[in-house]
Amino acid sequence: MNTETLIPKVGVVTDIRIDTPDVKTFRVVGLDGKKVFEHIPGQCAMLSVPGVGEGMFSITSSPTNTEFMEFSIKKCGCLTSWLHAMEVGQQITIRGPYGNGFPVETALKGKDLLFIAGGIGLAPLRSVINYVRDKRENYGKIQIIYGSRSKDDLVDYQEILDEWMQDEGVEVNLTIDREQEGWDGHVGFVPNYVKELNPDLSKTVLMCGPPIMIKFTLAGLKELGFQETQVYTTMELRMKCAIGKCGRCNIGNKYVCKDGPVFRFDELDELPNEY
Amino acid sequence: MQGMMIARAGELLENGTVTRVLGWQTGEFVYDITPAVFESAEELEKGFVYNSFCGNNLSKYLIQASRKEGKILVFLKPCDTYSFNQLIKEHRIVRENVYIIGIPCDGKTDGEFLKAKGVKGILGIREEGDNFVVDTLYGEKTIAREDALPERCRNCKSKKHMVYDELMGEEGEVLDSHRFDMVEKLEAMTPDERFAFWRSQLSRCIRCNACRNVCPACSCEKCVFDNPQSGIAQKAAADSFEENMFHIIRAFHVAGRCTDCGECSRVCPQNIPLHLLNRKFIKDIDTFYGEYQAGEDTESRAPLTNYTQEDVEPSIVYTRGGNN
Amino acid sequence: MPNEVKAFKPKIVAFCCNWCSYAGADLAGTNRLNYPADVKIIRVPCSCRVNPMFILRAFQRGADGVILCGCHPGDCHYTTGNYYARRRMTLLFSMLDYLGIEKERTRVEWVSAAEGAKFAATMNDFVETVTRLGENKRLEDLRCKE
Amino acid sequence: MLKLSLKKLDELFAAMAQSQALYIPADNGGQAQYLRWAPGMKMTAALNTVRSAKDFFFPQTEGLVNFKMTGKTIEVIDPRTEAEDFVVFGVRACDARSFSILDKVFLVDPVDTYYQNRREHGTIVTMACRQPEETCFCTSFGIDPTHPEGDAVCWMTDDALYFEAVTPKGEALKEKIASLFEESDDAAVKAQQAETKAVLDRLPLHTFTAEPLGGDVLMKVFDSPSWKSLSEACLGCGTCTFVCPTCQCYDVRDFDTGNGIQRFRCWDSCMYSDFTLMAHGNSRNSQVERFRQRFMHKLVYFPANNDGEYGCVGCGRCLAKCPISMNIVKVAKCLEGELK
Amino acid sequence: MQRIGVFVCWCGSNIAGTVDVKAVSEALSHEPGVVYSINYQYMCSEAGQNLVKDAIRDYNLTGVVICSCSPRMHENTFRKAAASAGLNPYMVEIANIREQCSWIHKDMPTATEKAIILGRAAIAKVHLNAPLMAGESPVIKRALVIGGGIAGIQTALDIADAGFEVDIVEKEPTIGGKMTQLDKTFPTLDCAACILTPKMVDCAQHEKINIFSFSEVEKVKGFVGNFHVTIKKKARFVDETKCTGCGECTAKCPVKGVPNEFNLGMDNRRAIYIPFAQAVPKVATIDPNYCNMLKNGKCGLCAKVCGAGAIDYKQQDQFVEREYGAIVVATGFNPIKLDQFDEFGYSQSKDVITSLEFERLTNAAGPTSGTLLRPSDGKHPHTIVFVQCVGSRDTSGCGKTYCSRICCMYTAKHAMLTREKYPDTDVYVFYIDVRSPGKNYDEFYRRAVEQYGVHYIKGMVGKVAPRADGKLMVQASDLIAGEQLHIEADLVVLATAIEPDKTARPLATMLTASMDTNDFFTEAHAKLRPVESPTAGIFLSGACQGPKDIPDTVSQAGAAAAKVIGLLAKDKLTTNPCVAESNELMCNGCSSCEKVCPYGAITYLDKEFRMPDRTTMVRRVASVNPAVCQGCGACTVACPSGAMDLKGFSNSQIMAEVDAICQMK
Repeated sequence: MNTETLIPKVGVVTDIRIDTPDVKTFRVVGLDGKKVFEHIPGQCAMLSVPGVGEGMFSITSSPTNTEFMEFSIKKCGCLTSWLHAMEVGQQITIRGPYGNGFPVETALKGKDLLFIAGGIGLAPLRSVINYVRDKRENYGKIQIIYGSRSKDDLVDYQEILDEWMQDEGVEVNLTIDREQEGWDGHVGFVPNYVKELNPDLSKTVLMCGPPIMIKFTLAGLKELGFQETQVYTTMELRMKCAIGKCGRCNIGNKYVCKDGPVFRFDELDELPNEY
Repeated sequence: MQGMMIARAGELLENGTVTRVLGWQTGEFVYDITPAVFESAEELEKGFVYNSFCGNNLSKYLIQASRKEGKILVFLKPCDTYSFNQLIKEHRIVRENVYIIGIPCDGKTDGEFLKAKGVKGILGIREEGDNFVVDTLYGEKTIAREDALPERCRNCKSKKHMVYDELMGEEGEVLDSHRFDMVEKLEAMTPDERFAFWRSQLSRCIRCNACRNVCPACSCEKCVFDNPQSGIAQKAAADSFEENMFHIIRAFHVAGRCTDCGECSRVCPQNIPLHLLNRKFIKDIDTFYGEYQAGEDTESRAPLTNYTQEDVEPSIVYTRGGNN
Repeated sequence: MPNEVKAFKPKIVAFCCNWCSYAGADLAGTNRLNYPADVKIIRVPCSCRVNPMFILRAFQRGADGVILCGCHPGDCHYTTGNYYARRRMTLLFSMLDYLGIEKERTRVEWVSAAEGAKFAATMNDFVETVTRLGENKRLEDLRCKE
Repeated sequence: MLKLSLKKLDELFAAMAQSQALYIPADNGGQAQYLRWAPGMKMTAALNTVRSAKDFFFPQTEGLVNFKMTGKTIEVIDPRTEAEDFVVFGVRACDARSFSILDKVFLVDPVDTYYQNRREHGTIVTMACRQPEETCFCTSFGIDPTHPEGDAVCWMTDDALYFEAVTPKGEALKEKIASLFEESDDAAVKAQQAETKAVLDRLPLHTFTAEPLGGDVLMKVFDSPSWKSLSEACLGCGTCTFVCPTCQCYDVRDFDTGNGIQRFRCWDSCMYSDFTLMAHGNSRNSQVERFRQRFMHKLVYFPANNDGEYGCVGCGRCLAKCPISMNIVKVAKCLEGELK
Repeated sequence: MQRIGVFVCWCGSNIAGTVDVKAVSEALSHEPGVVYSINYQYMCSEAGQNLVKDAIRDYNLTGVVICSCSPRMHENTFRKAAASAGLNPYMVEIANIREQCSWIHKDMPTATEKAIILGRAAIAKVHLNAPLMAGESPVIKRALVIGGGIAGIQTALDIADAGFEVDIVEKEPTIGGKMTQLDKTFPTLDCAACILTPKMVDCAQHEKINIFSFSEVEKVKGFVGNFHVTIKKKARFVDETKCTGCGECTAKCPVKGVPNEFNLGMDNRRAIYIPFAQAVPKVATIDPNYCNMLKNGKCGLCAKVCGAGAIDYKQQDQFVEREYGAIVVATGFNPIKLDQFDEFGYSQSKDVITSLEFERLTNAAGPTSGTLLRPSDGKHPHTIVFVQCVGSRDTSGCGKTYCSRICCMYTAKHAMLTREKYPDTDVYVFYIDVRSPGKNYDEFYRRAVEQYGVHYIKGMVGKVAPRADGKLMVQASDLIAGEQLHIEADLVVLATAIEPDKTARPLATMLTASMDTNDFFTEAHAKLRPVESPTAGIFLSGACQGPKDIPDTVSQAGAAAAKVIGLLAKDKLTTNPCVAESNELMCNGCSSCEKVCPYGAITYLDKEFRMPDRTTMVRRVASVNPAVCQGCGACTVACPSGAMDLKGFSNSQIMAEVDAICQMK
């Protein structure tokens, strides 16, 4: 464990991909050109631009990627705007990994997995999806239900088309909120689409998206007969230290940065509804 | 007085004039009184209190409270009414939703102040004539009321209510106070002495923001010191500059708006005499631009949003007071 | 001359209103009237645009003196701006003095567009005053001096 | 047990200060505050300092890391220099206990090395209480103010100071100062303890306990309707937080010096409206929620994570200092009332 | 992160002579965000501008810093160049390294160092610049003139002659104003009516002019180019469209004892009246305070005699809403009340009169048909004392501190005319100073003294005491002779100070136009913009801006008209984008900003906000009208919460400049 956890390392942005009008994916390596640290899918890192701010971002790339880490970041505040304005070669600071991550080597192992994501919510799941795709033998069937406002707002669309959809045993269901020219796929909100698709009850669900989507999808899943113990999600709250000490990201007695960000819904049920 | 207040508040609740009552509630000890909203005669009977420890200025609570459904009854001491008026002037309180009962005040003290006078382990307090008789863990102690009052009350500027719908007790008068004595004393010091004085005071600041949050003039929706976009946001004063900066800017922002209610100094956990900053501005305004008492009325232009062609030049500062 | 003590060069920020004083500074330039390079001018639309925050900020960042120049009272391009500035600065300077901060570090001067000579003379005088006072210690932020 | 005449107190301070920094509670601005001892400085007569002793290990602001930025590159600089050894003298039992609470936050994995470093360099000399205030309720948390924890413990009678080393650090200190002392029995100390205990029993809050809030009533307490009225008058200032010996929330901020960025941490308060503010929302939007967080943390969340130990030591500072006199005792009593 | 281009100008040797321009462009090239940095001989030349344009395109610049001469010189040049290359012109900042650097410093290292710092400050500012768009607002091509005196008439005629519609709102039943009451006018002594009434008729007949007589402005909303005005047409109980002004009704009306305000109460009129023969519009008006029909329903005679059927006892106030591009204030003046001046005996004797009353007494259409008679006994006065500065230049607090400007000249006129018509009359004029700076004015005054033998005495009148025999005892001091004088006068004429009309103050509030402490409208600039109010689109004509005589009034009226024409000739107004902007989320609605705004650009809205606990709360917030704001920034400092900021000179921009300048490097 890094004992100087509050002192970050320097990372270099080696590639910037424009995903959607407000999401970019940044590739980051250390000054030595190698990965800055290893992580578990679902874990996060604190990225910062000194003088602008520091923020927690989920690591979008899979641990199986040995060369670099990727972060898909939506522009919404001061720091993210700055990140979006960066050019390749820019250095930033990075520390981590933080959080518990998804139980890919334990609870999820050998299971059929259903990923449900909305908008930028795909970012933390992408890490798991690619991890699972790379260790195909350890997991069962994979289904991905992903929706966004429009076709242009689908994060990693090219990767979904070129890789995920081509994989055997991976079923991808895409949907967008409203009809759009050049889109012949499904149209409609994610919660409804999930119900329409009526996934098999044996699947373990990994879900991430805007709170409103989570709320309705969870209700839908329960209607279909899923148990809360089958459904994982990942949370985001205000964080400063990322090591469970600065005192702000707690939900009840759990710190999202340390005890989370991945929670099973039955765990969340035991916590106050303050997130 | 307390009995009359409870009775009258009960009546006004009963007859539907008001739906809530903003007053003071008893605590664990005789002195730890909390502002509170009461909604029924029972609640009033149970917890309403008015005594020599009800120092809290309730005006600021009305910014939120007056925007809620229904009319609220508030008890205001004379100095609180200045704050109330100033908030009305700044359109911060919805006047129609407030029913004011003016109540008399003979000065308010607090537990901390008594302790500073050397009283330890306060168990109870009786008022006997002009004295407070304090029952403590270590015996009984008598303090003259005059000595037990903080500076703001010893130099009370007014016993007159500037605004009310109903008055309890007699109408008081605006007083001649000596409230600028200490400011004058500081002005008479050398700059080095003044600097040393203020450093010793402001260096104790822990930036708890109590002075700001209690201040009826500091009613900003978002304070510049909390707003990262303002360029001067700070959470803890990291060094002497930031300590000075916070207090200078805060005093400047309330200059011409501060009614000199003294809450800032009352709440400061570090006993910094913050009112001396505000009073400096008040005194300067009086000297440079003519007597002005914020909160005296709801219409007049505040000194910093006003001018005359003959105003003094800033260079007056070079020629005045504080020998070099 | 490695051991020679470097002469103190003050940092002076001058806020100048666009219509009078900034033009006055331009005129000083046009007439080649010297004043020390320690003075750096920031153009503002009107003296009333100058927030006390800016002045404190300048001291924080290492300024040794701050001067505000505007149109003469009565001549404000915006009619009344400098009247407000006058009140604000009078009170602010008085407060700084009250806190024991050298009052000579701050100044307000009214300089019209025609007063190039006055501008230069004012700046010369102000730099001299501030140089005499020496480095700003009482409103410094040590972090900015590292 | 060692004994020293109070007349020789200055000599003791001088001896302690010889090889390390010494801090004692002294009067400043009419109240007590820990100040670095210098010859001539006297100890306060006040029971306790306004600010707690947590400053020594968790100062209000502290530089974490510096950055130098040139073009697109960043240089990371650890600004720390080896901290000097220091002694804090006169810490009360409540504050002494607060260190063990802070340790449970900062010294658990991942260790906060800034805190740890200061902790290692500090020696705590505690002082037993003689005249508790009515706001004291440390006994409610199992603290004995007549026999505090610490590296070394002192008792002060009318004419003498008694000293007892507890830990190796305390022993090390003892060695440096032992020559000033004489050996003594503990009769005077015992007598004083008994006297103080009698006062403790008369404290208005001596029956107070937070017990009923522990355990599985968490959600019930969380949803209590009383939070609204309890927090109604709260100003949202940070007084309670900042005078509290166990509050440890902090903020991390960057300061642009013009020549680089200094990243520092400073105390933060969960009472502040921007504490949990994010670019796209705030998980604790209203003062009710923020107020609740503070008390839930001390009375429920912290015990839940730390074997039932409360995040409060009963020092009474918040009782004395809250501008509106709302405090943990009132909150706990009210909630307990509801649970009944 | 901006992509900034830095362009350092040599200005021949003007800059390059003392500033090492290469070192400057080199040093600045390392600043954050700078992707391009060069120096060139003449940046303002076409070639230089092309360098900027090319770099903007080639390097995708989002910000440009030009280190050159004063922005007062070439800021616009470079802004235009940037715009032509597709960059928002407000992304350009100038570092003034000529006037404020190379020209004042002789030592190259010093000047170079300073130039670099100034460049850094400009770069720091550009980092925070945002593209600004000049707003546009349409102009309604109609003007409103408030007040139908000579000022209003002249302004209206000039505007209408330029082809724009004009409405005149006059509160009296007729236009014409004070000038209609005058007899002769100085210094040429032509008759006021002879020169005024043709203009009144012109107004009435001009197809572009619409007169709202007996009307007042009720409400004003909007801003320059787009004012929405509600006009109250007060009920006159006579249908204007039907009344022919024949006068039958005014002759028959049985109520005869109504004081005639046109003659200042020195004679009477009827309850239905036409103020004077040449009134425009020549329409009767019923005075409801006296009309029996309106008071108690008994009479109705006027309706019976009216051949046109114009009488309408049921008429109500009417409200007309009109839109205007510009508003001219021409509300004029009134003599002050003399309550505070007991020493002159105005209230005690009918023979102590004001100068305006004197005008009526000498006017052929006046109560005495032009024969100068004492109001008390109708006899010819033989000794007349004129007292100057009654209430003018008065620092005692009873009167006005200013000079009323017209009194010296009209008193000379009165004195002269009296001596001419009644050579047997002794005329004394007591004065403090005689002010006669107009064209041919001093000659006029000297004629009164030298040719007409008027006794001008420098001195003050201390007391006027009516005696039982009807004589007025005038006690005065002769400051030159140093003696006390006692004069037995038959008539005393007081040159009463004039003040703005009482309607001006509420009107100013409606217009958000500023006034001075005397209630005169303030001009946008005392010297350079004398006929404009600081509030855009509001113009000033005549004595509402300050005391003035007819020639000055007419010239100012014309000037105001020219300004209005200039405004109305535009189809659209381009607004300065560097205006204040209020952040509603932070605004407290405290009104501090509004108080210091010289232009009335700030208004308040009650806005509903979603509160954190998902309830809503209505809060008052400031809103800046960008078409009216001139960008001074007074509001930004008045605002304690920092909700108000100024585009182009924002708090953060200025602080960035401060930082850059103070930076230790």
